[in-house]
Amino acid sequence: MEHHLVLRVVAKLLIPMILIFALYVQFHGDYGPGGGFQAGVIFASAFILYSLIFGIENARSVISFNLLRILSALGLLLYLGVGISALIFGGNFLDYNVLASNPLSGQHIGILLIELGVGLTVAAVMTMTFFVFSRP
Amino acid sequence: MFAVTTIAILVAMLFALIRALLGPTLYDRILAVNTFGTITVLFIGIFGFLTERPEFLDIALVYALINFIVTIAVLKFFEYGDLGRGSFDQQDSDL
Amino acid sequence: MLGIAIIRLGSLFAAVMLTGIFSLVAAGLYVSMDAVDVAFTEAAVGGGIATMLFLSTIALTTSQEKTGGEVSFPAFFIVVLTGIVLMYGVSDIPKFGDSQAPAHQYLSDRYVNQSPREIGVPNMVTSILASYRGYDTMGEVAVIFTAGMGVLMLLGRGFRNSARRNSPKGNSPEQQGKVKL
Amino acid sequence: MNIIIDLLSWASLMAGSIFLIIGTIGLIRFPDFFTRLHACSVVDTLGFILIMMGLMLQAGLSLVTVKLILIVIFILLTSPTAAHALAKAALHGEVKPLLNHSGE
Repeated sequence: MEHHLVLRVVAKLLIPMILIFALYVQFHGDYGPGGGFQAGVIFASAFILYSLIFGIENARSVISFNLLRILSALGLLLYLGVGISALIFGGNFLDYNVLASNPLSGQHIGILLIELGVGLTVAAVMTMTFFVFSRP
Repeated sequence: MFAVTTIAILVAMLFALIRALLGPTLYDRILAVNTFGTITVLFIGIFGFLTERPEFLDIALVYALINFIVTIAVLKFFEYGDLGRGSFDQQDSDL
Repeated sequence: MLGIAIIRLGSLFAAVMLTGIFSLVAAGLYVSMDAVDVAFTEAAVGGGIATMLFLSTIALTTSQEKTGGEVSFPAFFIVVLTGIVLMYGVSDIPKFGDSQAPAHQYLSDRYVNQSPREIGVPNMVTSILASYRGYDTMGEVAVIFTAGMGVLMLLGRGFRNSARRNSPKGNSPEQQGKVKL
Repeated sequence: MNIIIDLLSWASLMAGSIFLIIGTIGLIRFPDFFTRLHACSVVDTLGFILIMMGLMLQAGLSLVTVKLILIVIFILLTSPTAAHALAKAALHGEVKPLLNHSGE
């Protein structure tokens, strides 16, 4: 898409906006609609837009394939780690009440971390699937 | 007031849908899908005001974004035959 | 009606476009049923990612539907029978918004009343998904991870050294462009 | 004051709806692809901005208005870009504009 000048310029403007919006959805999931899954998908769609317009090889030099694999495992491990840390602090598995001094903020921290894990896994897996499916 | 606009939007959605179903060429269908997405963004905004829950606007924003990305993806697919082609291989004439 | 059109179309491109519209309509329906999070997911996944994956699948395979052989009548009969049974089953499901539905008897009462005090998160869907149903969500994440790994194992063979494999040709337009850049 | 704002937003919502209907009628009635693209731009710009302006007047100064402005900026960036790419791809493809020099 060398000759699509308009597309390239507009994409350069749009991609930062999309990433910020994905972060907003990720961390605003407690208050409004959204959460880890949706934020992960939006994050992945930003990378997909980049690789559509600038080519998949460039996209892979931005975010390498091994990094994606590591991230997708890291999200699941973060989820499990929150559960196990709840075990260590003396509660049940995935019981967030014990993560902080009072139960409400404990729940808050737990939900935030878990949504982060979900978002990481979803974004990495979606981007990876797109890369694999549409390899040149 | 909002109700009248909602009805107008629904009628417009119906028209775009008819074009998408008829569409002699594929580009007509893509155009209809794009327009349909724009109208859907409007519909969600209006509906949020109709039911007085304006947090629906987040979804409208996602719609606008997804609509654009899908249009670009489909166009690239039709022009080049696959999605992953790089930006290096264009030798054909510019307009 | 849209579903019938999707089935009847021979060209898979047009079917993909109509699938995109279908998921937009479905998300509109979810919005009107006040299920904001579901509509969010449907818009992002069904409208965006699924369409793109369909397209790249078409790019990997063919673009025209293979017209199958003759219709097998026992199979047709079984399908119609199952459809009728399912329709009969639908009549037993409680009405939409029925306050006497089994799910509303004790469970949602507890969620609606206790969740602000126990969890302290304004969006109830998030609190239910992440806290009360933490195990389920963990299972979902594991499923997504496994699916990604499965796709990688099926299609990703030789992905890492594909660039190296292409490079000895040297004469391809990609190489020339790269030099120019 | 309130009545004036209500009237303004009512007028812009109605005008937006009319433009929306006109644009989609054009989408159905026009003879070839490029004229249909032309009709769609009416929906994307005039109809969209007018309806969103009506909503903004209703919402007043709040977070909702900020989100509405964001949506408008987003659509104003993406929709002409998509139309441009669409026209370019159609011209590269097999679709030729329906030219009529004789004036019929």
